[in-house]
Amino acid sequence: AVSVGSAANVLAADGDPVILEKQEWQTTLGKNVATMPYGMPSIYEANLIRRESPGLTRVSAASVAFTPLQGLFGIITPNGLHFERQHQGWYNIDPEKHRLMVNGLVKHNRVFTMNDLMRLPSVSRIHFIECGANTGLEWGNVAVPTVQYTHGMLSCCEFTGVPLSVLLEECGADLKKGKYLLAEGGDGSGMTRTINLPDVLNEAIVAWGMNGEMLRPENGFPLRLVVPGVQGVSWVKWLRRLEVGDMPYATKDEAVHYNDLMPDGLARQYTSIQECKSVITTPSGGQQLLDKGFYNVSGLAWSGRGKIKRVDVSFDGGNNWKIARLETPVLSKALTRFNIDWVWDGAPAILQSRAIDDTGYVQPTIKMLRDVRGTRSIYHNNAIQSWKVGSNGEVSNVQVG
Amino acid sequence: AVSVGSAANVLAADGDPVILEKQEWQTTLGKNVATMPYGMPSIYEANLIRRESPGLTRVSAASVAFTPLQGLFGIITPNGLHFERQHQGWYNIDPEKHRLMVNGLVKHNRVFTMNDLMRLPSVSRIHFIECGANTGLEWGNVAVPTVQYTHGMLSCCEFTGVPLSVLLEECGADLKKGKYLLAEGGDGSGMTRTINLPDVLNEAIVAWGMNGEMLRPENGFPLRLVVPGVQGVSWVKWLRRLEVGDMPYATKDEAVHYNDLMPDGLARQYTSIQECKSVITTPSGGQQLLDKGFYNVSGLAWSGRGKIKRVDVSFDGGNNWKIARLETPVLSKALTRFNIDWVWDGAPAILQSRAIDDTGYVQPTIKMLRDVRGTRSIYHNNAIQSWKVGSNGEVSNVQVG
Amino acid sequence: QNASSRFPGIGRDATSAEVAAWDIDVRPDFKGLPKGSGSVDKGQELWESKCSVCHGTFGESNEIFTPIIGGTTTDDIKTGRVASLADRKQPQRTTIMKVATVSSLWDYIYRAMPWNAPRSLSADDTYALVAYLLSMAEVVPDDYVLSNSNIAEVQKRMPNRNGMLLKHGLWNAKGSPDTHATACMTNCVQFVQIGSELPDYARNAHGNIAEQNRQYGPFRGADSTKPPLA
Amino acid sequence: QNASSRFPGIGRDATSAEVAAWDIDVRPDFKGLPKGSGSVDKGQELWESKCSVCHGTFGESNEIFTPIIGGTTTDDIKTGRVASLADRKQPQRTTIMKVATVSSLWDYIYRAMPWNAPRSLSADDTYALVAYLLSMAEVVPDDYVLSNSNIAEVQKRMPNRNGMLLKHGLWNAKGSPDTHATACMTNCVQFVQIGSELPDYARNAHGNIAEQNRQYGPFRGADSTKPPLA
Ligand code: HEC
Ligand code: HEC
Ligand SMILES: [Ca+2]
Ligand SMILES: [Ca+2]
Ligand SMILES: [Ca+2]
Ligand SMILES: [Ca+2]
Ligand SMILES: [Ca+2]
Ligand SMILES: [Ca+2]
Ligand SMILES: [Co+2]
Ligand SMILES: [Co+2]
Repeated sequence: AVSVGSAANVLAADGDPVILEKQEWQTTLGKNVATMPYGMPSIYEANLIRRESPGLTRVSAASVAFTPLQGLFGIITPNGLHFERQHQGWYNIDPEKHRLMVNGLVKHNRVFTMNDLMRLPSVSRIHFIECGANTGLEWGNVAVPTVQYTHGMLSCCEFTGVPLSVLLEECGADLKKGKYLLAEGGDGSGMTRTINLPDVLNEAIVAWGMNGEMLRPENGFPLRLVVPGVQGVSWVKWLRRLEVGDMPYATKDEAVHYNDLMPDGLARQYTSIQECKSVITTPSGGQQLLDKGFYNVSGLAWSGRGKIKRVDVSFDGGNNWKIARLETPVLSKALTRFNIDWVWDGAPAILQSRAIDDTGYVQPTIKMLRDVRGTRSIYHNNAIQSWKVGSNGEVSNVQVG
Repeated sequence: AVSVGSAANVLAADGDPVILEKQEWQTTLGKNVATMPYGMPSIYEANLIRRESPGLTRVSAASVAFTPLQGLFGIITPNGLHFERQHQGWYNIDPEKHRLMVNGLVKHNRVFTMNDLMRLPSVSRIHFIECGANTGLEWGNVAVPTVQYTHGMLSCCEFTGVPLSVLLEECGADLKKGKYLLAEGGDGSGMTRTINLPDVLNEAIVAWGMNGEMLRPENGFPLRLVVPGVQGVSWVKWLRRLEVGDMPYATKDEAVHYNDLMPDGLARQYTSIQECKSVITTPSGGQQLLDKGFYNVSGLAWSGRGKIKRVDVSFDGGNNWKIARLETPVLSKALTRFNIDWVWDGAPAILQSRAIDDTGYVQPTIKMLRDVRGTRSIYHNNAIQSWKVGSNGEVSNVQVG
Repeated sequence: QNASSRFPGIGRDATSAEVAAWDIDVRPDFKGLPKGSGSVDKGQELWESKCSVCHGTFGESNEIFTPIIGGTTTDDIKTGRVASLADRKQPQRTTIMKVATVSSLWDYIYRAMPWNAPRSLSADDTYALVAYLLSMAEVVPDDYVLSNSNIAEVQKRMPNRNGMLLKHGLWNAKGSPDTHATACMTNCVQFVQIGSELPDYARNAHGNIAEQNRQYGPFRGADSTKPPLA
Repeated sequence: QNASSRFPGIGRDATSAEVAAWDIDVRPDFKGLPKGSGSVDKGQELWESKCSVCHGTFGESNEIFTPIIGGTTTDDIKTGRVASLADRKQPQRTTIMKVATVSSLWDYIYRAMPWNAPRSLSADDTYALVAYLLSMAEVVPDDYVLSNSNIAEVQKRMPNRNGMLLKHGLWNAKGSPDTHATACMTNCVQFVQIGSELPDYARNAHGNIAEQNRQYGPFRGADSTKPPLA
């Protein structure tokens, strides 16, 4: 194993020159406050950006930019690194010209401006959003090198907006007949998705706020539907219309995509829920451990069905497991950060995490998933992820079993 | 009252042109994913930035840039808008050259690199940070127009780092004798603060992460001390040294500043705790209501002693109060977002919020505070804030009683 | 205005012109489908002028998006199940292989195509384009005129119309999962075997991983332009 | 290396040279104070070349920072309480009025001044500068030579040495608060009276508030360049 950059290794006779010699930042005057009225990360963080996976799609306006999970901490995704999935590019919609229409099985077809919506009773809640296709490249075999590309269509923010239920009640929605909600976006794709209304009515939010500020343009500014636990494509961006209906709509992105092909050639349609899943983010694929010794192994767990109850970690490819520490708060349908101690002895190891949610559901192995769903579902791969640590300290993406 | 921009007011014969006519964002192709590899807010958000208060200090490298609370949602402060307080400017410290030394009443004086620290067991927790001088200009009388300047030295983030207790234990700290901790920064001011070690040992974090990413340079990249419940100046930035000691250090910023002058000329020294406080952020000073009718009144509450138990809101200057809704999660020593319904009838009104924490402490009026502390304390003004809504819809900063 | 409103002064009723302008979705039962018609011939003309540059003359192009047409048989039209979805003989899954409902095609083309000029097609254009696409898949004959009156008939010939499974655990949060893992803690796997590793060509296919991690701290990126360290 | 370490391979013992380089803090009991000395005269020279540009020749400047010297009397030196802190006759609170501990001055000047060149002073320089500042406040005579041996004597003459109150509720999270408000819910205030309003000159003193709020949504900023709407 290489041995670089730890304090133990840079000792001159008297000590470390960066301590013994005064540094520029101790001996000169720094920059003014508000030098950046809206701040940006340190120049030393430039490597951690959203990135496309080459060859995933053919055009960058119908594509994905993945969140660099390999370098993130905690559960909140900074807005600048929130993953992006666009079907027809993104727009900076003029909020003065944005409208929300509610129609269908309602007493009153209504129109709301942003002025109107932002006066309504609002809630703020932390939820994860995961694309249904996250980890989709790995159904058949290992395909991509790092956690940014295996799991990076995943983010978690505090969303603020008016509860969907408040809005629908105000419009006199017929919730007996109206079991389906069509959500439509204001962009060129006019993204439409059928929402399971009774299932999400208590939790869905017509949201404008994201981590304290307005939604980012690439994430739907000024309005998006937040559907906790449900795959990201249903969190319709630039939300312009909600229609209450009595049957599902079979829109393009639920008739041709975002449904799960089974081995017999039938496709499960309207698959929506993101089942319980977890992944170790450090150390993870493509990283290089510099030394043997103690490490904090850290990762994320989440469930579209509720709260994370427990996360187990294995260092031997799933033979033996230990219970990880969960960071607080542990919230329903939000990311949960876990951590566990590890002393790396320099021998090869295979790291895995396995999440359990409060329904008792245990995250499956890729083999278990394949036994039921085959290898061509694209969507909803929530298998246990394995990272191999080689004796050279390099971590790589593998599948076991 | 002016009546502008609500959906009710822009109706042409057939309907609203922005609905009837197709907009550019419906009829053209949008921008590529990762157009901004690290994203920025919408161009329509440009007014919400960190700002200095003119005349507060004489030089901008020893000054404050305030968070625009008037436009924020929820409890998470986006890193780009986190308030800044600098004493000698800020630096982009090279993390490869940053060291943390632990000395004093410890068995082993130790040195840690960032490589070392980031391998240690980490925790992630959401906490508020408030400057002890927040609202300091308002001890004597109303002085500034908006909540950005009255309360904007306040932010709340998810911090990630190694627990202080883990680090001190590793160094063999003598916690019997060592009741005081000196924390020192690596910048030009070499900021030093005495920490009440037994009081914060279970909660303080030597942190590198802030809302999922590394600390921002102006907030101490790559390392800062997080001392939940304690005023911001003690959250030493660019943290380079921790010394365990047996008496307080009376550093410049605890001998000359950050202590509270009482009417008799004595100064309370080592005042640290941020007591329970709240403020309505919308509507707030300098804002202009466009119309009568329903409003969601929203604000923030926090306590350096624990959790928020309840927030009450008055619309008549404190004569009658109603209980506000608290958003979840309600966390210890974190901001709590509250919301309450209000129908503005066009008559003048005075809005106030009053927080109660889980010790039972009730946020005081400014009169109660002045009765004990006079008007010259500068620090730790946690008084109930009053916003007057005029019959013209303009909101302004007032004090009652 | 809604008399029973909890929120006086907020929002207003939509006009019928407004609802008409925005409520353009077409459901599987054809609710929402505007009247109109279009022939395969006209569809072909439109396709060649507005669509083929991206999707290929026969909807077969893989340049901008997955092929739209291909992989279905006249047998599929009878069974309503696309055999190539099960037998895996088709390398890619085309749109026509997957789509069960003709409304989905109509709705999407009308609302979102051409990709660079959405909402520029008339209803008649859309009928024509759908007719042309279906003719290439042999769902309708080459002289067909698709219209709101005959589209329900066409639905009955969609190759994958019986291809959808609605019974599964992923529509409701309370739905039943299809895996039933248990949380074994010790000696769970007799023999841990690596079934799949990152292929060599994929090591650097996403660019140099060293440049996608911090250049400080314990978790650097491996230099993927070089082979792994010895 | 720490033999009992939970974390093998992480961190290392500091060398004594390293501790010496960084452990420069000086406590009120003078622990940490390096040996050395400096005269008022030398202090004056240093002050005029390195400090007066920002703080004024007599430490009286209010340009870059609040004045350092002023507002104390020889009587204060006797009592150890600065009377002007209570009688409010002094418009501003200078550093010397507030500081109780001479160590605080020594420590801060050594670690952080001059502002634009911190850590450039020697220990002797610092003794001289502190001596000069104290001489201006009449704490030491004009021919004084301050040193590590006599600084404890000087402490006994600090004008505000008895000015600090350590007993209060804000040092411990469990400390007792000094207000005891109750949560009255109805008819709490007989007569609500506005005691203070934003002064007219302050309305636009922070720039136009309209430009510090969103220009959409219900909470616009008032145009503070104009008087309030009628
Ligand atoms: C400039 C390129 C371009 C042009 C021109 C274009 N398309 Fe497309 N088309 C696309 C892309 C890219 C997608 C995928 C969009 C997405 O990711 O949601 C697409 C998707 C589709 C789909 C859905 C396919 C599926 O499986 O999801 C259909 C049907 C379609 N186009 C038909 C048309 C028709 C009809 C026209 C002409 C009127 C047309 N396209 C013109 C690029 C184009
Ligand atoms: C370029 C401007 C500048 C120069 C030169 C300068 N200072 Fe300062 N000084 C400041 C500023 C600004 C502060 C306040 C720093 C802060 O906000 O923490 C300050 C603070 C101080 C304080 C603390 C005052 C208080 O009440 O907090 C002392 C004492 C002091 N300076 C002494 C000196 C001495 C001695 C020198 C020369 C060796 C010096 N200064 C040179 C700008 C300067
Ligand atoms: Ca109105
Ligand atoms: Ca419809
Ligand atoms: Ca044909
Ligand atoms: Ca080592
Ligand atoms: Ca010391
Ligand atoms: Ca004199
Ligand atoms: Co109506
Ligand atoms: Co030792």
